[in-house]
Amino acid sequence: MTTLTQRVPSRFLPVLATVVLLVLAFGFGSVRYDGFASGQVIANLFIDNAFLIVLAAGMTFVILSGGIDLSVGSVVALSTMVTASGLQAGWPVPLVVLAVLLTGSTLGLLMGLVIHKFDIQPFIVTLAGMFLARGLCFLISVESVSIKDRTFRDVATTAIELPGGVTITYNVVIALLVVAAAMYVLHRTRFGRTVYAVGGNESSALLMGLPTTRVKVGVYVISGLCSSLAGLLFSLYMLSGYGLHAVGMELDAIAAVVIGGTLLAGGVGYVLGGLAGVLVLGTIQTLISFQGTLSSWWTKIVIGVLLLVFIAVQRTMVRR
Amino acid sequence: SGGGAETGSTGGTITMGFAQVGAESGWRTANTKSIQDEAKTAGIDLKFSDAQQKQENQIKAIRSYIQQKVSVIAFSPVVETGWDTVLLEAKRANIPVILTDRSIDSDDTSLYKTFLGSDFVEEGRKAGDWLVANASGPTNVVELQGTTGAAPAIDRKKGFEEKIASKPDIKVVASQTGDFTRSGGKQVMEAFLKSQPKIDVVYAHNDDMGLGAIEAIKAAGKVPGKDIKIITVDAVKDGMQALANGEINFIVECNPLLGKQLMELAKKVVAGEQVPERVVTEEGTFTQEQAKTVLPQRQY
Amino acid sequence: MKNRLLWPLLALVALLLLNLAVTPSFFALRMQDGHLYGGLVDVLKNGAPTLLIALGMTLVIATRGIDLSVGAVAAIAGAVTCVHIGTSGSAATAFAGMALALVLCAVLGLWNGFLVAGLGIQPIIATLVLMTAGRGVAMLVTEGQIVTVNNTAYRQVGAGFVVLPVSILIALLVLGLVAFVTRRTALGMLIEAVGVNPEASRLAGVRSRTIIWTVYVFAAVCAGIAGLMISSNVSAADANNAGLWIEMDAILAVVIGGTSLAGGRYSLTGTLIGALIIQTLTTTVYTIGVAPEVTLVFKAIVVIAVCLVQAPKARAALSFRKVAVPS
Amino acid sequence: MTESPPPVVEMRGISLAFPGVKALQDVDFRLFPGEVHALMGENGAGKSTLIKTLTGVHRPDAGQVVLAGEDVAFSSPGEAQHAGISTVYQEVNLCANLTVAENILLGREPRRLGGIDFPAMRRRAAEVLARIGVHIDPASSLSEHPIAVQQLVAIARAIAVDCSVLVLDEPTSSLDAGEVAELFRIMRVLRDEGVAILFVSHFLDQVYEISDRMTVLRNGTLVGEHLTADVDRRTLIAQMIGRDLGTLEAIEDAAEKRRPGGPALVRAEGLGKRGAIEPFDLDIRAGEVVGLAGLLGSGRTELARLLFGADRADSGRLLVDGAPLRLRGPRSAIAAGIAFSSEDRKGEGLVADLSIRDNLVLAMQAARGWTRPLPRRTKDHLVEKYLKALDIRPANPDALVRTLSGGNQQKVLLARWLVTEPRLLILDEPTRGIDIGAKAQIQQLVTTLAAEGTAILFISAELEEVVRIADRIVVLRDRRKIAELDGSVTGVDEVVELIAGGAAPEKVVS
Ligand SMILES: Nc1ncnc2c1ncn2[C@@H]1O[C@H](COP(=O)(O)OP(=O)(O)OP(=O)(O)O)[C@@H](O)[C@H]1O
Ligand SMILES: Nc1ncnc2c1ncn2[C@@H]1O[C@H](COP(=O)(O)OP(=O)(O)OP(=O)(O)O)[C@@H](O)[C@H]1O
Ligand SMILES: [Mg+2]
Ligand SMILES: [Mg+2]
Repeated sequence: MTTLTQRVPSRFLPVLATVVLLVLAFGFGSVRYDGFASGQVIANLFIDNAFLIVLAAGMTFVILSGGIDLSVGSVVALSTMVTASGLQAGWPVPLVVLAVLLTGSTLGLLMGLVIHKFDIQPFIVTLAGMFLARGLCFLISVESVSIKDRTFRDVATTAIELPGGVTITYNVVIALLVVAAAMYVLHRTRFGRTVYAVGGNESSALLMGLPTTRVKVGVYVISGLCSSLAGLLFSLYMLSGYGLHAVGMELDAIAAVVIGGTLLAGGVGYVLGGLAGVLVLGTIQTLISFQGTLSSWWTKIVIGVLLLVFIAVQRTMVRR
Repeated sequence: SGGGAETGSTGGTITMGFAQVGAESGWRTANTKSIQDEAKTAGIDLKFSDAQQKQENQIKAIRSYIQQKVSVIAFSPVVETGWDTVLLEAKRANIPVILTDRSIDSDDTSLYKTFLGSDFVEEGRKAGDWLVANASGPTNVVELQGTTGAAPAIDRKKGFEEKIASKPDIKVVASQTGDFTRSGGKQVMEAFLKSQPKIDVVYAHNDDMGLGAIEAIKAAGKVPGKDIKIITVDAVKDGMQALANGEINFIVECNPLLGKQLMELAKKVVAGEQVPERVVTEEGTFTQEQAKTVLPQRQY
Repeated sequence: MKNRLLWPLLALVALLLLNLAVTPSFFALRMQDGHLYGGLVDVLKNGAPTLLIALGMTLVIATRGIDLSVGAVAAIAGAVTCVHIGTSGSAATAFAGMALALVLCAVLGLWNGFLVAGLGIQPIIATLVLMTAGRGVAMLVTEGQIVTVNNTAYRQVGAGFVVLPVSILIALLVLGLVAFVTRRTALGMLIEAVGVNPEASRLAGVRSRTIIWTVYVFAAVCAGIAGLMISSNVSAADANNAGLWIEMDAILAVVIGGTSLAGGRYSLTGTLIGALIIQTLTTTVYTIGVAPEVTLVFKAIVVIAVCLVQAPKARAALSFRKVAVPS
Repeated sequence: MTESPPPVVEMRGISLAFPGVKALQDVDFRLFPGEVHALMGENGAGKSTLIKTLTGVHRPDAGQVVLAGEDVAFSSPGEAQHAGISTVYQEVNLCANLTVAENILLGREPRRLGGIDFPAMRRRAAEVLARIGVHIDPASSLSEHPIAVQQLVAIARAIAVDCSVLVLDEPTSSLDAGEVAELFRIMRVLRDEGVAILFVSHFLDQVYEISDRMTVLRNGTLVGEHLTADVDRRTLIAQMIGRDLGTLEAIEDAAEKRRPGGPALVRAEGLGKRGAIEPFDLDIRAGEVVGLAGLLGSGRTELARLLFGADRADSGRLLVDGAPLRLRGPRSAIAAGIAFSSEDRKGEGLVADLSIRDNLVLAMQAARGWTRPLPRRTKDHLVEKYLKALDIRPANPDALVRTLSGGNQQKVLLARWLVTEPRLLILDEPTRGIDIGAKAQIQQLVTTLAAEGTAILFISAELEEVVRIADRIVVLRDRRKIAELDGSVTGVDEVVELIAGGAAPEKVVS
């Protein structure tokens, strides 16, 4: 690991360590389980977690700026609900998509404004946002609503063939595009760099004359937008809208981002880290389902233990 | 993608992939245990996964079963909707699917072979029937709902309301969610006892909430089962005990022991035999007297 | 400081008055067999577990940490005790079970402290490990069943009365104890120092690791006691549902009480008020008969309203006051 | 010079009160283009507050700000910047998690195809840094650099744009003579280009060297505005402190060289840390003041941190009273009677959100452990004693340290260590940002402590100060100890030569 430490700047180490761990985990799975060592298993990791990848990308912005967004899971649920009921009511697909994205960003904007203007801790505001979004789901309908729209179904079920017989869905493509866009914004634009600055030291950023207001509100808009986009992907994945969808998913998103080496205190981290974090969570789940003999409680224990192994090993690798 | 139905059977033994919802209640645990035990008895190789109450996890598990080429997939859908994509994949891979516990909402009935399970609306109706038959005079009912949005909660409410609509004397004066838990039931009941001047009947969507309500009623100095009558659904052991003790008045059974029937169906389905599209589990209702007689033999 | 708590307190009073408006008997207290009954007593009683956990959480948050595992730890405490008691009705067994559970919780706290202070893992994921695995452990202990016990001694913890419900007394006792220990010794100041500026504290010779370790153990023990209350209240251990999402309520209570998630200065009284606000909100939903499908929207609105009322900036926006930038 | 152009900045009747403190009362201030204007006053006089009122950090309670003839009321520092006011605030206010280049250019970065052009940005940053004589990698992270370099980066940020007003709030507090000269050179160039420069410093020499005009504040009120040439130091000081100077001078003469004998209290043998400082030997005796001299980055701070155990040494050993001491961290050093007051008071020194009282007793309390709280009375007594001894203002023990002026914060930090009555007191830039009255006071304090038997390691960028109070001077260059000068040193020049590496180094090598 010493040679690694010397060649790679230390700030990339957490991400790199995670990637190395993922490779190791896959090696382990391939040796242990039949059918594990296939491209499709890796593809499924992306297919099954596309929405989480998008959520993590949005969450990265918020956490980097030193905030937190607990509303994302509920916004995903709300988005599925709006999608499903909109389609049921016969709205055209583009209108539905627009409505969903608009709902998410507006919610994000409102939360951002409250956080910034009134100087209330993001935790409470987004928790209220979480209640609100889920509450709105139930106001639309307590029951789940099926998506029967043809276009939607076609997009959802279309498989994109990759070399080697591996198939992925449009969801994966969209998720990866979002990651690329997020990377671009965070690393190549003033807005992105200001996000880091605000997370590193907000009062300094303000004194440096940076547009902190725009950033502090903007990250919640981005997170809201990403959540609603993730909600659309989730609708494609589930083909239904339901108020109890994505319960606790905010925690998965936060965990993924933090596992990927982003500091919860803000200012340090990468979008790719979030992606790696999602893959870690996904891999843990895949390993467990391939094991297939764990009782409900052992499932929980093993998830915890694997999580621990990942972060502890990552930690020691980073420490040198 | 090609391949026949026989791809799944590895060396004659049947492999079943079962995607359970979670272990959120005693009922669910009994359900899981029954399936695991019966699989062993039937010589079926069971791959079990617990979705931790998340539909997406169930989907992931089913997808991984397809990847592992099991011979048959069974699962209890958390929700009716949202299964088409993954079931289509199963169908393409020629893996038969059995639904347990609850059906799915899909236009394409070819996605699954059969559905084995209870009818939640019917359970609500049974509870309603009993109340209609046993209520005299104006009756104020408070309802302890299950988790908001959860299918059993919606259906048990629906079935119950359907029946009591026939009798205008019976009124649901308050209805609140107790999240299917004892603490939830107790807390909500405490509040009801303060805010409602007159409560005659508690209708709880499961035994646990009913048991919580009993605690609250006792603490308020009233006698459960006498001053306030209690109807619940499930018939788990603690509930039956309370019924036998006279603290609950009526329980609608919701049978978790589907294991045996499931394994039989699985064998038939894998063998390519014809199975009925809908298999209803044997479920009854219990009054206090019946509870006393069956209690010793209850296994869950 | 006093002034800072005035607004949350007003919010609490407003919520209580809302209850009074809907249920005129809400404030009524009545003695029955030497037990005090009433709406307010219920609020306190049902809020006791959240309050206890929030107390532990306050100290953890003051050190810039967070503990997500408290719900799982609470479940473990209940599970271990109930399984230990089994069918026994003896008080000795009950106490042994509770002692066993609390010792175990302390060990779990040590574990969290080890991950955070020893390995330097970020608190949120360090405790996420136990949040996930802990519930599994609790279910392992109960084998996924709801374990019902029938033990009068154990019942006392969550449902007993010594004029007031025992759980209230326990929660207030712990509150008093924490207040005394942190404010009368130097612990409180050192905790705040570590939370505000860990590096400066280290250079001033503060044993930050020991302190971080201590708060996690304390949080776990508080969670354990809360777990006992929750399980004793219904005389059963529900490994899956006991204390589910209570960590969120606890954190919310702490934050409403004015303690910043960024660490540093904390207020136990604030946490008390925060916990009461949350419990009153829940009770309000039940008493005024908010339909379940509207409950969440209602809660969202109340939470935001409470925060706006107490945010100095929101009030300043109404009356024109200058706003100083923190530097 | 007096009447020709209209002022570019005019502040009229500015008042601002914080809870419990009237920071500014009816202050007028004018700044003309093409001048360097010094803002003078004691610690807590309101200089920084006036500046922050100008740049939109604080909104004044009363009064108006006129910029280039127009009324302005900036609501954020960003707006002020857009209006052409470039500012270096007193504490380093940059983002340690970003690179040096980003800290200099963020907000006005060169772009290409809509995105930031990083190569161009680094090039541009390097140019700006070169202008003030700093040669560091613009792509390195700011956190890797010591506080003085960070201060230079902040200055670079301020001069990286064209501005009509440049505000420098104690930019030289961590800089040594070379850097200061570079800065002044730039300031002169800018002034000649017509930029109006507002300059704050507690170094009178610097003020007299660079400024054309000065405004004096005392206790938040305006005392007067003068041309620098019109006031002599004596008058200026009298205006700032509101009384006569006599006492101060007496103190300055009091420092006399002593050469205490006896065994070493603390001895370093081959102590070193790779990349920070090469192995060195050092003896410090009880009652002795040892000065550390060297250029910025020569390793003075590193040396001090090793002695204190703030960093772990990878070679050599430390002996206290002749017995080896294993330093496992600051705690073991403190237990052995060593105290270290860091140069970075914001990052490593004070706990900003705690009160003056808590900050004062923090080290002592930490040493006692949490179970043995200082009795209330002892605490009050200590706090009262040091508030008075160091003249900390406001003398309210419950005030949050965050709200103190820079100089007063420094005094609190110093007091924290004095409270512990250490045997070896390491002072890294203890007079940073402290006004001249307080500086004399602290120098006297050091002398008194030494006379009472405390050993002191004194680090200061101000060489005169080191030479004046040190009994012995250790000279560092390029992270290496190159010489040790005994009490016979009289002038600064001798040391400067050594530091600069011009003269033959080994004069009095230990
Ligand atoms: N945010 C604040 N809250 C409360 N009081 C403050 C705040 N900022 C400054 N003060 C007070 O205002 C007064 C003026 O402080 P200021 O920082 O302007 O002094 P200064 O002249 O810059 O001193 P120094 O030379 O030490 O930097 C001080 O008494 C200080 O305690
Ligand atoms: N002018 C400079 N150019 C490049 N690097 C510098 C310069 N000044 C300082 N450094 C950096 O300073 C660091 C060593 O600083 P150290 O804190 O030991 O110095 P010091 O002698 O204590 O100086 P200071 O007066 O700032 O306390 C190194 O990281 C070095 O890269
Ligand atoms: Mg100042
Ligand atoms: Mg230094």
